[in-house]
Amino acid sequence: MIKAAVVGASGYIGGELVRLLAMHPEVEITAITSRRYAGKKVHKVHPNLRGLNLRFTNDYNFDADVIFLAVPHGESMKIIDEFLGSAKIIDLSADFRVSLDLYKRYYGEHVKPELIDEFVYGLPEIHREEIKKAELIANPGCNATAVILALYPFKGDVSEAIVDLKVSSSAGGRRENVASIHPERSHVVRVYKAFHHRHEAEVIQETNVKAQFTVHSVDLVRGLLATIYFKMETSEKDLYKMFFRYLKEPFIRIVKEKGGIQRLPDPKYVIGSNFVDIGFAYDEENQRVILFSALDNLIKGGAGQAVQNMNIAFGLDETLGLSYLPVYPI
Amino acid sequence: MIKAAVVGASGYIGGELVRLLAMHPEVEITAITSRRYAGKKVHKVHPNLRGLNLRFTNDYNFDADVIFLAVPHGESMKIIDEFLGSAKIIDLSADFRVSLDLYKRYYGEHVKPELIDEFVYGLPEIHREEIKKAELIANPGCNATAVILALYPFKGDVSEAIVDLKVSSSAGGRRENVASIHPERSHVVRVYKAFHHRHEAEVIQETNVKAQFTVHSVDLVRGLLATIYFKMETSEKDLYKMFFRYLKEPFIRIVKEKGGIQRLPDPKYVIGSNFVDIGFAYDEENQRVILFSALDNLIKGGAGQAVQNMNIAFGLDETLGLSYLPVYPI
Amino acid sequence: MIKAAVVGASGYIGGELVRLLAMHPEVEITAITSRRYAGKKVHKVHPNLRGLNLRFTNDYNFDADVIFLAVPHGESMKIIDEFLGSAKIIDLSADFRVSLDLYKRYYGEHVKPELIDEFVYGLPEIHREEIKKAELIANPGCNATAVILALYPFKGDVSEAIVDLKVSSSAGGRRENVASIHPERSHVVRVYKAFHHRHEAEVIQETNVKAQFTVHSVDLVRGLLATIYFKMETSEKDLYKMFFRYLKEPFIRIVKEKGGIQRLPDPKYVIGSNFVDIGFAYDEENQRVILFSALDNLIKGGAGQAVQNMNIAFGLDETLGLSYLPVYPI
Amino acid sequence: MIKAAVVGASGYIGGELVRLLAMHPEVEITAITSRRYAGKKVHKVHPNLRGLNLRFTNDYNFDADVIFLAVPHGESMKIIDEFLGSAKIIDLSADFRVSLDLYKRYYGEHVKPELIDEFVYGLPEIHREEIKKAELIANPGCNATAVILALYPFKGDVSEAIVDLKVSSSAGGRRENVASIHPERSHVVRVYKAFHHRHEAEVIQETNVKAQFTVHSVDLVRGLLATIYFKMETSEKDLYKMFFRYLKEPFIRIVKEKGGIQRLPDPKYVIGSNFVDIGFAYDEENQRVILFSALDNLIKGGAGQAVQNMNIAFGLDETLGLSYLPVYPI
Amino acid sequence: MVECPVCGAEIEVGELELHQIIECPVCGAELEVVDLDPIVLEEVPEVEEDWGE
Amino acid sequence: MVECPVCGAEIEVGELELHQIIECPVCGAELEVVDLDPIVLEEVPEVEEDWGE
Ligand SMILES: NC(=O)c1ccc[n+]([C@@H]2O[C@H](COP(=O)([O-])OP(=O)(O)OC[C@H]3O[C@@H](n4cnc5c(N)ncnc54)[C@H](OP(=O)(O)O)[C@@H]3O)[C@@H](O)[C@H]2O)c1
Ligand SMILES: NC(=O)c1ccc[n+]([C@@H]2O[C@H](COP(=O)([O-])OP(=O)(O)OC[C@H]3O[C@@H](n4cnc5c(N)ncnc54)[C@H](OP(=O)(O)O)[C@@H]3O)[C@@H](O)[C@H]2O)c1
Ligand SMILES: NC(=O)c1ccc[n+]([C@@H]2O[C@H](COP(=O)([O-])OP(=O)(O)OC[C@H]3O[C@@H](n4cnc5c(N)ncnc54)[C@H](OP(=O)(O)O)[C@@H]3O)[C@@H](O)[C@H]2O)c1
Ligand SMILES: NC(=O)c1ccc[n+]([C@@H]2O[C@H](COP(=O)([O-])OP(=O)(O)OC[C@H]3O[C@@H](n4cnc5c(N)ncnc54)[C@H](OP(=O)(O)O)[C@@H]3O)[C@@H](O)[C@H]2O)c1
Ligand SMILES: [Zn+2]
Ligand SMILES: [Zn+2]
Repeated sequence: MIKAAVVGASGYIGGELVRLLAMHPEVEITAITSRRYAGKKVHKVHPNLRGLNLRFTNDYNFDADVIFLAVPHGESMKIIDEFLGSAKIIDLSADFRVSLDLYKRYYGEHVKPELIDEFVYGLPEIHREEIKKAELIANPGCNATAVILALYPFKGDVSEAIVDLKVSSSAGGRRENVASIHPERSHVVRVYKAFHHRHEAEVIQETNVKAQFTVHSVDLVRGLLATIYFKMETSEKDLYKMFFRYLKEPFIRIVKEKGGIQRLPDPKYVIGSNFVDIGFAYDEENQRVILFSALDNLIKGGAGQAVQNMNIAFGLDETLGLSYLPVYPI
Repeated sequence: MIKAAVVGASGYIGGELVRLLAMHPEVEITAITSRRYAGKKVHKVHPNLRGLNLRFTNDYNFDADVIFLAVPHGESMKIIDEFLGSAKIIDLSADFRVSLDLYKRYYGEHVKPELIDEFVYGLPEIHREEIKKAELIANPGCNATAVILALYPFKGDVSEAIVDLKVSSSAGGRRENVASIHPERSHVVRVYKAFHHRHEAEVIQETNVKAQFTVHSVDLVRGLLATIYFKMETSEKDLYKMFFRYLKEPFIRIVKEKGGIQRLPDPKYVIGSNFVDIGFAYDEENQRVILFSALDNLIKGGAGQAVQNMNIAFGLDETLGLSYLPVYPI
Repeated sequence: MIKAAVVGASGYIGGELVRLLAMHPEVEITAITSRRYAGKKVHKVHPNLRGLNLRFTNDYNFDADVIFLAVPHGESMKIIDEFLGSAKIIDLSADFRVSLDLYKRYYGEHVKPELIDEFVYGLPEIHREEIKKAELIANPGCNATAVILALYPFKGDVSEAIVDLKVSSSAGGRRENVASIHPERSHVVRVYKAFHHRHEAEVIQETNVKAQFTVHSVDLVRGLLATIYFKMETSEKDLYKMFFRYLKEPFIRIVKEKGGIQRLPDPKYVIGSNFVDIGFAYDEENQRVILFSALDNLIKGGAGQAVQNMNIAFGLDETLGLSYLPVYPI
Repeated sequence: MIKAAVVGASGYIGGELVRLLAMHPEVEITAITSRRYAGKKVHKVHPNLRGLNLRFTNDYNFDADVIFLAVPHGESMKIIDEFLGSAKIIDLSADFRVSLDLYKRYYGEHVKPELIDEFVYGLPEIHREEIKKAELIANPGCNATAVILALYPFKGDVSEAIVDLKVSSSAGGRRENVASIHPERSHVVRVYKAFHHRHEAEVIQETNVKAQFTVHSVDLVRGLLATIYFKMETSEKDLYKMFFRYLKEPFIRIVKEKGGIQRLPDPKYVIGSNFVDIGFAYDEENQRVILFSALDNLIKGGAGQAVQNMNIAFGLDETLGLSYLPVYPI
Repeated sequence: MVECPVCGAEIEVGELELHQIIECPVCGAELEVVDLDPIVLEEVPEVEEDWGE
Repeated sequence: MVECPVCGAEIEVGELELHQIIECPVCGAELEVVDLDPIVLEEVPEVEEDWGE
């Protein structure tokens, strides 16, 4: 059994990690941390987890083979020294995902620049071999995962793209904020970020595509859809071929139907699972490729991918504890 | 033109008052107050009101014929001295709705007990004549309005009832709270209060029915439905007759259809209007009367009813500025 | 491996059965039927199931150890002869749940009255021993499951109760109907049935309580909450004791917190799982007991319970393939 | 008083027309038609309109100064002969909006090609003068209105654009369809049309911009947001200037805030009103202009705009019966 | 064995100290040891949050 | 081995009959055998449902 600790377990990513790890056949959870809820049972924050015999702690003196850092970006780099060396670390924040250069352009100053290069970017479909040997893994962002996996087959062929994102409220974390209360946040199509969204940095790094993100908050609790536009002379058939590389990937599904009502990816079809669904269309008249990429931001966009990375880094079957079919309708 | 001021205009009731008063043909808004947003334009808080040339102030030195207090309960009684005597006051909080006795039982200590008796309970369908002459009006609670209007025809005949309420998030006001953020508050049927809800006090006072409220938060931004149960030997026909008294009421609609999908009241059919829809069913086998009462908590349950009270108190046509048909579908 | 067939697999219960059975370690799905979609892949109807290599058929000539009938009520009894004797049958419709007497009172004429007594009522927490030996199992209704499990401890002590239900849209099945289209069915608190709802029959049969159901459709896709009211002289402590009997039940959780925001059951906390959450409150002043019971109508209210019954009837661990923690937030 | 008839009054646009016309101070409704509901009261279909004394008819022999055709596209041209000459006609379908050429490219065969040129395209902000004299008015599509008004200032300067649309369910009309039932249509970001959406035709005609529409269905009942992308060397300041032309327009609001949570247009801020909110951003790094345009599809996108056209065509104040402030929060 | 004052369950307890907080394994209530001879447990009060609806 | 006309994948096929419908294992398209010598596959047309938005 792998001993796992979750730091920042009172947040949404933390809660999802606890849920997935508690059901994982090869994992034993040894610690879950929270400053605000230290001493409380896990179900006081995550009512779904009632029945698990786990209590939050704020004592970092735990015994673990792997430590998940599920704290806000900017916080991981402040606390990471506490954990370095004692276990493999999978960081879910943005602190160690991109080069120092890109970090400065999109985030600002970094307090642990020397550590950045020691991290592997934890996108298994692209960096599986490095992850196998990694001690420090930077788990990708949810938007970034969706966009990179869709664009990666075009790496080298495409230099810029427009990315129109529709994202759910859980992506904002379990935090008080008047903009997030139900009367304000329901029934919106709110422009969260008109351009220069931070996840662009990961896309540039992994695909060399200068992606311009426009992020809209929509009335979903989970899930996101990325719609990606770029010019290219191609054909539907050639687009199919671009995605053949994913045929063996356990968590990528190509969604492209001719008929019916559900022809292309929709976050509704992946909720509760580690799948990312990718689809495409070719507008011949405008020579424009349109890609669609949908995932559950808390699973393939966060906790699920982190567990996938753990499986790989510990030599387990990559899909262990992750083979859940999406819950539908929901 | 009546000069009107709204104290607590940055809240949901305050915002709805500004919306209704701005469209009212006989009203001019002279002041809207907020401490947090003093100096800001009204649309910084209420984006629907963009275009109105109004700015929040925290200066209570304004010129008004009527002052609406739209502050939280407990706050009205603290600040009311500032306004007494200068204008008619319509208080939307719970501070002056019920007798001192009931207040103590349901709320606790009162800091202005001597004022309570000077207030008229502003439910026009029951207290119209007193409202005409009133200087101080206590506007009813949203749940209370729905329940009292449904139960009032049974006053004297019924001594206790179960009231199962389904309420929307705007009833909680525009306040930060982790329980109210979108991921937590969406898709719930959450027991907000299992029994002894404060609005019971108003029902007891106005109908002599010992109503036991069980309040559930549901996934609505606006509106509420009260389902009311009590034992009674009667018949559908007699129930119809009980409600004849409301035939001339401009804002009460009796909803009872034999067929179709929309046979009984639903908050969905009154949103954006000052209507309260009331319906009933009689379960002969169990000799149980079931009443249904639906309204828009921010209008007939709050700001609309306050404007109705203003109309009456200033001798205007009671429906002025309030004859909006509900927006549907929504 | 148990060979399982799902008849009516294009519906919501059918889809959920396929999802659960596909992940069940001891089951192999040998047939899924649909008349409308015969020949189509399962994901044409259930887009979550993309990746499963299953196709609908309308040929009933399949090889199965257990057959799940997930067809509308009234249809099971018409087609059951096709399957009798060939396998254990778990019927999810209402056709064989109650005695002929109750059936006539709540549904009307029955075309297979002689079969009713051969069915075991498949509520494991009450009929576990009979289910072990059963060939024919009538799976309970979703509302009935929630209400019976909450009321069962009071059997003999309580003779009547009011049941106020809040139910989701998936309970209506995957059927076209203008009342069910999104603009009409969103944001409702619609009185679906004012009284004499059919599931009362099961409650009467199992608990001897004359329950009066008032069913409201709310804006949920999955899940339901039953709020149950009855008079009783008791205390909170005694109510706790009533529920001790469920302490060892794997799928019942008692939810009753003093503090926090999530003190009592909410369907939001059980979605995606086979749990039923039960809570209670005691209004001493009115001597009224209030019970709350929440479940996922497609799982513990349908497909999950059917799998639980299958596990018991085939001598497997009752929780096999059902130990999923709820997905939250959702 | 203008006598008005609504053909197709049982649909969503028809219902909204009845609502707006019933509150219009200069209009008397003389007929509302429906084939399915002939003889029924209006509230059997539109429960919000309970209290209006109107009944559906299928008799076209009515007396009207203006006739609104609110029937599906393809149907208007089939039935228009019944009404020609008897009154001004405002057609809300797509049948007479675009040139025969464009019609053929986007829709197919036309059965009344000779009438097309007699229609004025009813977008007041662009064609006000022609509308004043018009007998036949083709009311624009909801998506088209949002996009044209945003792009019109760039006419001549921009030749192509990407338009990413997020639309609500009421845009699909009050029609049964398994894709539209609540369990399927809730919580989606569904690609309704990947490219070549029909409303592109109107945009091309009115702005000369080759717009490529990608239309997503989102979980809203009302409202839409268009996000529009194109390359241009410009600056924020110059963009402001482009929109100066709209300063006097009563129903266009420019939404562009520096701070706060509501910086750019969101359909949530216009629901229940005839406003279209337009905003913009300039991504200097990528030299890309991003426009945002939000409206209520049933009002400015349909019935409200039709009433605006009627006001103009009958020489009334253009805003009469349309000055409703949006309902918020909702 | 002590009775939980909230749910009435018989709880097995080890050595207790005065003012120690223990949790009832059945109902989850937090209980304070307010007397030792004999053992008396009292529920630790917790506030119902009110989010205002 | 025949090429799928939709996605370009090389599909292994057994004995085929004229007008037989097969499914491409890669893209899921339904393909009709419109000629046998050499084998020619054509996509079976399917309608995009339009729910009107
Ligand atoms: N939400 C998503 O969809 C998503 C997807 C992918 C990645 N991520 C990333 O995952 C991380 C967590 O996101 P979230 O959405 O779960 O946020 P969240 O709900 O706000 O949770 C943050 C957690 O971090 C803890 N925390 C905050 N500051 C801390 C500190 N200085 N030391 C220790 N613990 C601290 C908080 O616990 P206490 O305050 O109780 O101690 C809380 O448990 C972020 O970096 C985010 O960018 C999020
Ligand atoms: N929401 C409903 O459905 C509803 C229905 C009927 C009645 N009511 C009652 O109406 C009142 C307002 O409710 P709401 O939902 O609008 O609440 P809300 O959104 O929280 O707004 C409260 C308002 O009061 C102001 N305020 C708070 N304390 C104040 C003080 N001491 N002095 C001056 N201003 C103060 C706040 O403004 P700043 O902090 O910016 O100054 C804010 O504008 C409450 O009494 C409520 O019970 C509400
Ligand atoms: N939905 C719930 O929450 C829930 C919970 C507990 C129990 N149930 C019960 O479960 C059953 C199924 O409910 P549902 O919600 O899944 O309904 P549904 O979505 O309407 O599905 C009904 C299924 O039955 C098939 N069917 C209908 N008539 C048939 C016939 N004569 N012969 C063979 N197949 C037939 C349909 O398939 P084709 O038309 O494609 O052949 C479809 O697959 C009902 O009896 C319901 O009362 C439902
Ligand atoms: N929904 C929107 O957001 C929107 C916005 C702008 C424009 N539009 C356009 O407005 C029109 C109506 O849209 P909708 O959404 O209201 O559609 P809808 O809800 O489906 O209503 C269509 C109406 O047309 C009637 N009708 C259908 N065929 C007819 C025929 N041959 N003769 C007479 N009446 C007929 C129907 O009534 P009976 O079947 O009862 O007779 C019904 O009242 C469409 O052309 C649409 O493109 C819609
Ligand atoms: Zn206890
Ligand atoms: Zn293929």
